[in-house]
Amino acid sequence: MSSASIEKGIRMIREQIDAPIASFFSSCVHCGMCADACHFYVQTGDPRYTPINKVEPMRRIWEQEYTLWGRIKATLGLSRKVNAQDFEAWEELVYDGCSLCGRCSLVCPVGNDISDMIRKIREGFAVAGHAPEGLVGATRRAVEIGSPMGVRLSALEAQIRHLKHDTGLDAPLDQAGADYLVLLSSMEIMNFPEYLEAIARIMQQAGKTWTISSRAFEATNSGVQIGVSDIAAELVQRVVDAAEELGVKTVISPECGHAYTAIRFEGPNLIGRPYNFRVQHILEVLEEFRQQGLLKTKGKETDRMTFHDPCQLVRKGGVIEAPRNLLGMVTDSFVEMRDHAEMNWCCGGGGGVSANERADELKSKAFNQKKSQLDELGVDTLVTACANCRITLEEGLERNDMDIPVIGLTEMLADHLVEEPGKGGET
Amino acid sequence: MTADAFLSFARGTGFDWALTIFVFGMLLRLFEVLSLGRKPDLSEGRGSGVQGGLKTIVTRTLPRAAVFAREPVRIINGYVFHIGFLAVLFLYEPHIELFDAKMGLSWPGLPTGIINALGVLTIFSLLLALALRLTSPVLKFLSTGSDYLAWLVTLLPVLTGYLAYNHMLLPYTAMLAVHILSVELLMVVAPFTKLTHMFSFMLARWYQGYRAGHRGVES
Amino acid sequence: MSRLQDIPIQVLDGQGGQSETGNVAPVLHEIRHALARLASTGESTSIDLSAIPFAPGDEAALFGLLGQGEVSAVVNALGETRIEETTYPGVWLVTHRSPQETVLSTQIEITRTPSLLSTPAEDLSDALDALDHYLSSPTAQESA
Amino acid sequence: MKDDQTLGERLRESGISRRGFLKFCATTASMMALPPSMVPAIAAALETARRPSVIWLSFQECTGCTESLTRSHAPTVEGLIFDHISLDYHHTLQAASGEAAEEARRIAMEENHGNYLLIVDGSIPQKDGGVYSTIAGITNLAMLEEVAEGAAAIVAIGTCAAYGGLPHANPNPTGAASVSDIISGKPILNVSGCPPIPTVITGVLAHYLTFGTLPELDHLGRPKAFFGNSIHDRCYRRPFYERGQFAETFDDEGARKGWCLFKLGCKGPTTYNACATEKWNQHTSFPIQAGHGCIGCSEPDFWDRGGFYDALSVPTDDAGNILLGAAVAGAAAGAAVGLMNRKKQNTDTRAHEKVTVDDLNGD
Repeated sequence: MSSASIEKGIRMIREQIDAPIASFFSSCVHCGMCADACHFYVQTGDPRYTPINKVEPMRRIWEQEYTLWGRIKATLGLSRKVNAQDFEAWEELVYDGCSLCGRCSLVCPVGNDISDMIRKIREGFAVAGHAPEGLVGATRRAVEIGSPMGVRLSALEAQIRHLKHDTGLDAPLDQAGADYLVLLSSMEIMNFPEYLEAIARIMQQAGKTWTISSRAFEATNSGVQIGVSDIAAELVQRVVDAAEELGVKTVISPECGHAYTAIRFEGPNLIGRPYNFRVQHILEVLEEFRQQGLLKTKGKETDRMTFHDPCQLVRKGGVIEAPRNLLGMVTDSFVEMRDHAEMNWCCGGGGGVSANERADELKSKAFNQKKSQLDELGVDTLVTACANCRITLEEGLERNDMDIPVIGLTEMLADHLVEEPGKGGET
Repeated sequence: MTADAFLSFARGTGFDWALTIFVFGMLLRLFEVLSLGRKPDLSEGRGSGVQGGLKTIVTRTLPRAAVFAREPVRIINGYVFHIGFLAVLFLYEPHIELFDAKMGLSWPGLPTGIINALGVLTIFSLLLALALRLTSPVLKFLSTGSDYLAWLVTLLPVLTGYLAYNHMLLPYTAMLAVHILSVELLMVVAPFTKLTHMFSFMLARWYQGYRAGHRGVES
Repeated sequence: MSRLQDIPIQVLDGQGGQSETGNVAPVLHEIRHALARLASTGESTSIDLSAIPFAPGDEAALFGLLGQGEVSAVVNALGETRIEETTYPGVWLVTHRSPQETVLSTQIEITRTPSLLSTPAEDLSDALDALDHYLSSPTAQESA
Repeated sequence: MKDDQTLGERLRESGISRRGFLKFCATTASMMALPPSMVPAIAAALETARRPSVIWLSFQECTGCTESLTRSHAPTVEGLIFDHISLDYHHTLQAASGEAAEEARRIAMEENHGNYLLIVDGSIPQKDGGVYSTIAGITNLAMLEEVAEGAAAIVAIGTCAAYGGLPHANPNPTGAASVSDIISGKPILNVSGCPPIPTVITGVLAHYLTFGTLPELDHLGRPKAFFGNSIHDRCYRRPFYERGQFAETFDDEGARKGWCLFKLGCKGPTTYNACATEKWNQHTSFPIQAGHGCIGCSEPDFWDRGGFYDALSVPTDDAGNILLGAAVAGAAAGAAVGLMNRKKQNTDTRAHEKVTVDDLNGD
């Protein structure tokens, strides 16, 4: 790596440091509690994965650049500048060894938002050329093709045709004035088309109009995952432009964790202005329908099941009650995992880890945390609300020869919808 | 230098210097942090950031059950030396007299016997904290010289206070001087080590709590 | 000039036999141990009360607790010395006074007989001499 | 008076019975703060003790020490002792004056060279050749050096002689010094206090008379028998300290109930003296018993150890200005660093070029 790019990385990290970050570094007492909250540490036993250690280069930059004492120490040669070797050594910790799940932030006794610090240190690593190849590729595809998995509009259109053929329901493209603009993640288009059908059926029952933008159907924001705000802003801008052009009231983020926080909370800050539309996670929309009596179901699942909380929803998005209320409509045999809701353990594939092929081994180790939670419960079915979690979970379960089907909550609800005569379906 | 002169130094010039460095250093650190600023959050809030911030400052004092189950000894020990240290500092009558004389604030104290017992407890708790730091792979890995220095300057006031009160090691006057000096050492070292957390923890909790409150997230 | 009773101070009653400071109990324990020693080995002990930190009233409280026993004696030498056995036999209160009657020292002796009571050996020969002298004198022979 | 008699002989000659001698020994032991078990040893020592010559020099002082001594409560016992020393020079007490007095001193020094006991009260001014205090035209400094030369031992009575005392207090205009600051090579015993407890003065003299040696001393040259414990440790109010019961003002309920005076500035914890047990005025009382905290008068430089009414745990200087100054300086320095940081960030922001995917491969 050239020293110029390292210089760029350091400058970028410097740009990221604000009062909260400085207060976090001022407060850390090296108590090590964050390690106990981290599945990467707990499953590997390697202290390098202690969350606060993952931002050590950022701490040094903060101390040396922004504190008088640190400047004196640096001048006296008592502290070493961050160099290329540091970037080399920390790259794996910053990307492969963190799924930005935010569990460490929640247990830190002094209140350090470590997860946010890692999100920010990635900005520096990315511009310094120290982002993993897999993530760089995904980001390039997101920018150039419009989807990190390289899914093009034609693929979506094909799925819409399937939907029409199978159910007679339509997924209207670019329909101005619709109530909802629905975003999808590439995985839902490629792996879980059931989601699209579920949306169509639920919207029909609720009597709401909705649309998909042909220009911005992708919800995933690779810019946030790799840690490049400029790119993240560009990706958010695409959705904002589409939503404003179509004049929708609400944008629905799909069953995906980081896509939701990216568009819902990071988005306005990335593009530098508030939206003139609402952003809701699909579960929030469904919960609203439930409360308004727009969601009618019949029958209950008989399988013993549990719910995997996507980290971004519970720890960074605040969607905790909705899935439980919705599950209550369709099952009586729901059990909670030992650590659930805001304390749930990550599947291991969030924060860009699943897009980073070289992290596969580490990711599967981290999955053991989830495995032990599931082993304890002995459930028949696992429900979740994030396509990325779903894929990671399916892979992990398969690798461990565990025969537990993973279902998206929206689909499960759609399966129990009361089909009202005269309203859609196969008329 | 006689013990009396030593004590006079500790109570006079020594304290002046220590207080100067402590106040200067802590305010410096505080301003350094705050002056970095924070961009306003433009996203639509689901809850109140202010409420979340205030709430987290308080609630983060208690551990999450899930983590407590993994590290009960370390967490309980953390409480013991924090509470012990603060009780000895703020509830021992001669200490209260200091705050009363210098700040005009006073409150009821605890009987000396209880303070003495708390002092012993705190000393053992700090020793255990060091043992844990030296044996736990994570703590050992994270710890720097500064961490051990912070530990030492925290232990010394409690230890020397105990020795002075119980007439151990040195004659009382000399030990009292050593005790006051050890507190001054703590005051001098605090702004330049992790001991800044004594104030900054509130800022850190506030910032995380604010963000969580804004997003309507538990914190 | 105000009189003593005009000064707004409260004089604590020292005769109550109650000690707020709790300084009396340790002395009683010391006496008890000395008494046990005396009973088992015959060793005497003397406790100098001027070395004990007493509050006003403590000393009176201690004396009240010890009480007065069967024996009380006065030795007239270099001022008056009162020797009194307390209600606990073997525990004696010895008060040395100067000719001006100020208290020089107060001691509690734990012994069978306080040493000041028994006659010094040298005095015996002096007494013998004195008595012999008298018996050999004309007055004595006359009265015989 | 025959000078070759022992003290024992002398006492019996003055008509004291054997029981009286025993009583004398018992009260002397009590006075010397020796355990009653030492009485036989005292009796034996008195039988052989000789009558020493004593020269008492009063320098820069207030005569409080002599006042204290002459008001000692047991004239019989101390009287007996003083009857049996030869106090050859004490310019406050002696009848002779002027040249006669100085002559008496010279004679005593010559006759008892190497054997007399020198007692000093008051500090010795050293500045400007010691001109600030003279006796018969001789500076205290010169007189001390002259008399000390032939002394067997020196007893410094009072805090002035022992440690400089009040004259030595900041700014010490006369350059006052203690005996031990000036004299070396002689056994020096300090009986500190302002003034010292009379029984302690006589107790120390009794010890010297009886045993012919100085008692065991602490690190400040004071007899351990009297100065071995702090006032606080032997104070009858100590239990209140332990219970956390303090008088907050001189007329509150705590003060009336006789609670601990620590908060009212009592220096008992760092003061070593026998006041709490020996007490004053015939074992009647001592300052703390009278409701006033100890001011620490038996410790070096007690005048310069902070306010008498400031608790020991309270720093001696007024912290207000320091606090304000440090706070302002800290805030200013913080703000300055903050400005520099802001500048750096602005520069960084200006230098920020929009990151594109092509920047991510790092080359």
